[in-house]
Amino acid sequence: MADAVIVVALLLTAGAATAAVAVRDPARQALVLSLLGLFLGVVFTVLQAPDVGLSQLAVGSALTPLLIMLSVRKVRRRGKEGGK
Amino acid sequence: MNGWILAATVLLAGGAGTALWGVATGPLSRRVVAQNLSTSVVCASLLLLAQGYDRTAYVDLGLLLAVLGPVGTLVFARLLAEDLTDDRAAAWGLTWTTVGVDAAVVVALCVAAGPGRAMVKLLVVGALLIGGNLVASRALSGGFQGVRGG
Amino acid sequence: MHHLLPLLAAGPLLGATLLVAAGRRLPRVVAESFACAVCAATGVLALVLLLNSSPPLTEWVGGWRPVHGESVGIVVIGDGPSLGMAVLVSLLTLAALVYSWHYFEEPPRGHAGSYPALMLAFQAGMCGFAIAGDLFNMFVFFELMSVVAYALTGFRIDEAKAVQGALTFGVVNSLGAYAMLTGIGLLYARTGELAMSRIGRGLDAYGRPDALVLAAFVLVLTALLVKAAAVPFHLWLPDAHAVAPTPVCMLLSGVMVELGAYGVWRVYGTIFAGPGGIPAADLERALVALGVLTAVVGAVMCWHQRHIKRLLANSTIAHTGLFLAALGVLTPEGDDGAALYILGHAGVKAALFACTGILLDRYGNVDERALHGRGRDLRTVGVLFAIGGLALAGLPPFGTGIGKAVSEEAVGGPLTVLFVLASAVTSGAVLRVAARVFLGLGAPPPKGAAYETTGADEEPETSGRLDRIPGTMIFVPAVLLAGALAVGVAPGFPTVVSRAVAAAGTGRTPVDVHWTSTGVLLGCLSSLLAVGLAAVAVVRPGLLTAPSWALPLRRLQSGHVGDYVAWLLVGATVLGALALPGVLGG
Amino acid sequence: MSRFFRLRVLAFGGAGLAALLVAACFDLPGFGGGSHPYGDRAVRASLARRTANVISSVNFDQRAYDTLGEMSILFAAVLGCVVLLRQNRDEHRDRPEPTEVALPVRRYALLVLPVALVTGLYVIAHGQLSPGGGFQGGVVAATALHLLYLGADYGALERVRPIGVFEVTDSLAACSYLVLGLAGVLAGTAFLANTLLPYGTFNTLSSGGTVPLLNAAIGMEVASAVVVLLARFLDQAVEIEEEKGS
Amino acid sequence: MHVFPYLVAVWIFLTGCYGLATSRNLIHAVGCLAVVQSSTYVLLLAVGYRDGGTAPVFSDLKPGARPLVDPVVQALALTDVVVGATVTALLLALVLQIAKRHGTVDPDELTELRG
Repeated sequence: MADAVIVVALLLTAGAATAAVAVRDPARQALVLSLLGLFLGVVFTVLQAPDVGLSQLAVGSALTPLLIMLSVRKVRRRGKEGGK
Repeated sequence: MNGWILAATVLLAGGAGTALWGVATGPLSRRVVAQNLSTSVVCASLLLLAQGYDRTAYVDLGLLLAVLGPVGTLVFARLLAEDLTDDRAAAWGLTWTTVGVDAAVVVALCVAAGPGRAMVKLLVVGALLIGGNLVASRALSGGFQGVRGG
Repeated sequence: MHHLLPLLAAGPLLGATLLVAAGRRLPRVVAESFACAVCAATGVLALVLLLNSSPPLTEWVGGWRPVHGESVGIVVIGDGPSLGMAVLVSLLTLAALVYSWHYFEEPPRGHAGSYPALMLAFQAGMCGFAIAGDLFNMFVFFELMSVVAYALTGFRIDEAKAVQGALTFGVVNSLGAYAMLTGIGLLYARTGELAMSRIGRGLDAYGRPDALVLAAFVLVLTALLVKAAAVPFHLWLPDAHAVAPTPVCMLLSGVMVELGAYGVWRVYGTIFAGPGGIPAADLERALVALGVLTAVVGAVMCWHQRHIKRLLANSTIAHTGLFLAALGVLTPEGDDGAALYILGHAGVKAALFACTGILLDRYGNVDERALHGRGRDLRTVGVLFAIGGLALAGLPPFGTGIGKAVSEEAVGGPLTVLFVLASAVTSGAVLRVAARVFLGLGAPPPKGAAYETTGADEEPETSGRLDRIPGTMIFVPAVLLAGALAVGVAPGFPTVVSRAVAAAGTGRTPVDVHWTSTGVLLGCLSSLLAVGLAAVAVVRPGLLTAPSWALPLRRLQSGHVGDYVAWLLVGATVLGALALPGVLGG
Repeated sequence: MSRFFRLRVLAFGGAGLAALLVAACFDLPGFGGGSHPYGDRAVRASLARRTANVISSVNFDQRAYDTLGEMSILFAAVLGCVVLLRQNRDEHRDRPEPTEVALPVRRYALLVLPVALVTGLYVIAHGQLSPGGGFQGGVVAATALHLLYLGADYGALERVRPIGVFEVTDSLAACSYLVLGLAGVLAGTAFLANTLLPYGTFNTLSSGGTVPLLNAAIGMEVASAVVVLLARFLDQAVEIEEEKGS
Repeated sequence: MHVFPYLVAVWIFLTGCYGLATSRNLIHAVGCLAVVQSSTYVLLLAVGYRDGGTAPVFSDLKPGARPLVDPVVQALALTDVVVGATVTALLLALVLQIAKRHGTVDPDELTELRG
């Protein structure tokens, strides 16, 4: 029974990973990836690894989404200019 | 397994599961709202887990998420502002519900912690989380006007 | 002495950080001289350590020496092969730095130090990988050298092909690295250790190998074989090596790929060689099968290229196949042969790339057909290129020749034919290029073929096209070829190599390695065959033009990252299937 | 290769690998098992050196050489990004127009910025005691700075962020980690040996010998590296434009 | 429960590989690579978990009071997280340059290197 929270966290992570692959638009994928980062943070907490959880939250909640979204923005802006 | 962990499990299964569903499907406006919601839910569960494992050191995770989670939502609000102008992402009912849940969790934890440094930390986390959540919701519903170039 | 071992990685890194810190204000000359000095100093350190490496050095970083046989630290190994690779890495890095001395295109404004700093970091990554004795540490330095290599491959950002090749390289190699990490996780779960020798002992203590050992073996080897570009993990290599800046190509083809083969040797020997690991017969089957396949595919692909750098890249694949086959027979002679072959090949291949770089910078073109006859005035380069081509076939007394001869003796039988043919075909392709480009022989070939990469319209790497070839650019390939020659002719050198390899292994007795008459004959045979092939290709191009059966093979090289990932998974499956019988058969 | 053929190849490879990995999973020791020889040794070694956070002890003392590699990867990757995202010959810079940001968002950003910076520093400083350390704190501090971009506008961020200084800090911090390691060699022990400083009192900020110093070096390195990295991406996304018609 | 976490790691690994191979957008592909990597974190930490254990962090815990999970895998996973973030950044930088030079980020449309 003590493992229920671990199972839930792992299922959420697996679900988020699957969704991150299935969602094909990069901006939307970035949203799913930020969730994946959060859920990984939870998995690390329930597996008693707060240090790893902290770094995952630090990277996954803001840094990676920012990098991906900036790339998406650049690519899109190019696309628009090319289309004109 | 104690009550705190059980509460965290329920919160994760219900709240985070819903958030995952919301982020993975539907229109963009719904997805960003779900992303914002997930921060609150996960942060509250992290705080509950810290109490459940009886490790005050784990509260740092909640603190960090309360600081950075809304920042992440602001990233999306800002860089997707053009896509969000057409259908604004406003779900104030949902936002206030999660704020209520967060407040309840923080109050319960404060009661359990009793007065002291731990309680101050919890209150700071709670304030950051609730404030961040509200501001991020505001940002999603048209917080960035005329984002062009910048 | 052994305390100095970690400095092989730390020294270049220190140089790199200082270069970046001061790079904004440093004039280019100072930055490049400093990088050369640091690189050379590391090389000297590696050489000194190598001369003191019998018995092999071991160092526990941080002073965590084992207590009752157990340590919490990281072990670093300084034996013959590891330090030999470190010396080779340092020498080639130095050659690449000297080659790019002042010629390489303007560095980004305010970042004069960034290119030499990246080269130093590359050197640090490769040296750290070579001396790693701890599996996770090996992964870390594997990643370091990979990350630097991606950045260096894409260095010329205004080249469409360069950035594409760098990304494919990055994705496939990172995926391989994550497979390796998964394998490390499995091994740690079983044995609870990270030092390679202790993992090996842990597996032996557990007993018979099972699915977990097999999976860990497959995953770790996947990463190393991706690096070594064994078929079908090889697809990234031509794309990356053809587009990287020339000095970087010299390092990638000359030593980084070979480090993958070295890693296979190291990991198998220390982790999986015991009774709890993968039985020798299975490893032999897997490595020889993949090696043969790699050699054949590499040679065929090499013959069909017109982009000269791509041609050389494919010849690297063919030769890695030969190295893997030589290592795969698991005999002392095979190890010696592979070691010598790698040394000789490094010099020859780097020299060939250096010569191609001169063509690129002078004509803005590395296409065999477009350059037809245009290299007539570059006599010295042409001579060097042709010598390199012959050396690639294993012409005695080059180092490649003795390496090939010793390997042939070790593998014996039908595999000898493979060695002769693969080296002859790759060498023939290089000689064909030499004849067409530098001598203008044969009719200018017709235009237009559907499925290939041309080498026309490339940007030179210098700030403009070169009118005069700088002395350093000729000097470097000449020295590299001389080095490859020295490996073969220096009296007693092969025996020294054999001794160093033996001391690192399981304590077998070193064998005397020297030229044999069979080896010399086979080397001459390959060279003659290569000259013949080149002559036929030039005089009667119709006879040897792409037969239709080679087209499917070329279609696999699609430049599509998704294809490469799919083939990587297939490769892992095949590797697992090849090693399966020993695990099943209890 | 056609899409269909690729899927077939992928299915074959994926199925084989899946079978292998699943079989391996069933041979793994059961989840939650008790045998962790290296882990138990690491805990003892950490306590002997009075480092309260064992993970920090592993990272900055027992396996500090790995962390050196990790730091170099970060350093090299950032250097690579600087090189790859440089302004090319056919590109020019455009000043972005300032953005209108809703007042609550702007206030929030300016209010949380110092809080986040302090959080980052707190996480770095307590690295050898409680969960956290140079890497985590460094990322938080660097991300905090970008609240200026998110909450105010790009110009505000540019004013407080002299990229050159951060680049130099990045490399000097990496350099100091190496120098701390070399000090061990010079003192005659070993590279990255934690034997030079007293280990202090358990569970205080100055405990653990060189662990806090290495931790601080990593914190500086990561914070400045992330700032430089994001600056390059922001540059590309916001400022750098290609010449029209090129 | 004995193998469930490991199977989750395998699932994530293979899903990520599938996404990588079938991706039609290079930014998406880099995201899938991050997914593949997250499987290694899960595997490593699951290997180091001990029933009823807690984190070996003694700021609020007396040494010896409770069973501890394995700190070594946590240090490895920490290194891994850093490596993952930096590799993602570097690959994204390359994708940006591809977008500029090729005018597309669809791998199906990149046809310059072949044969």
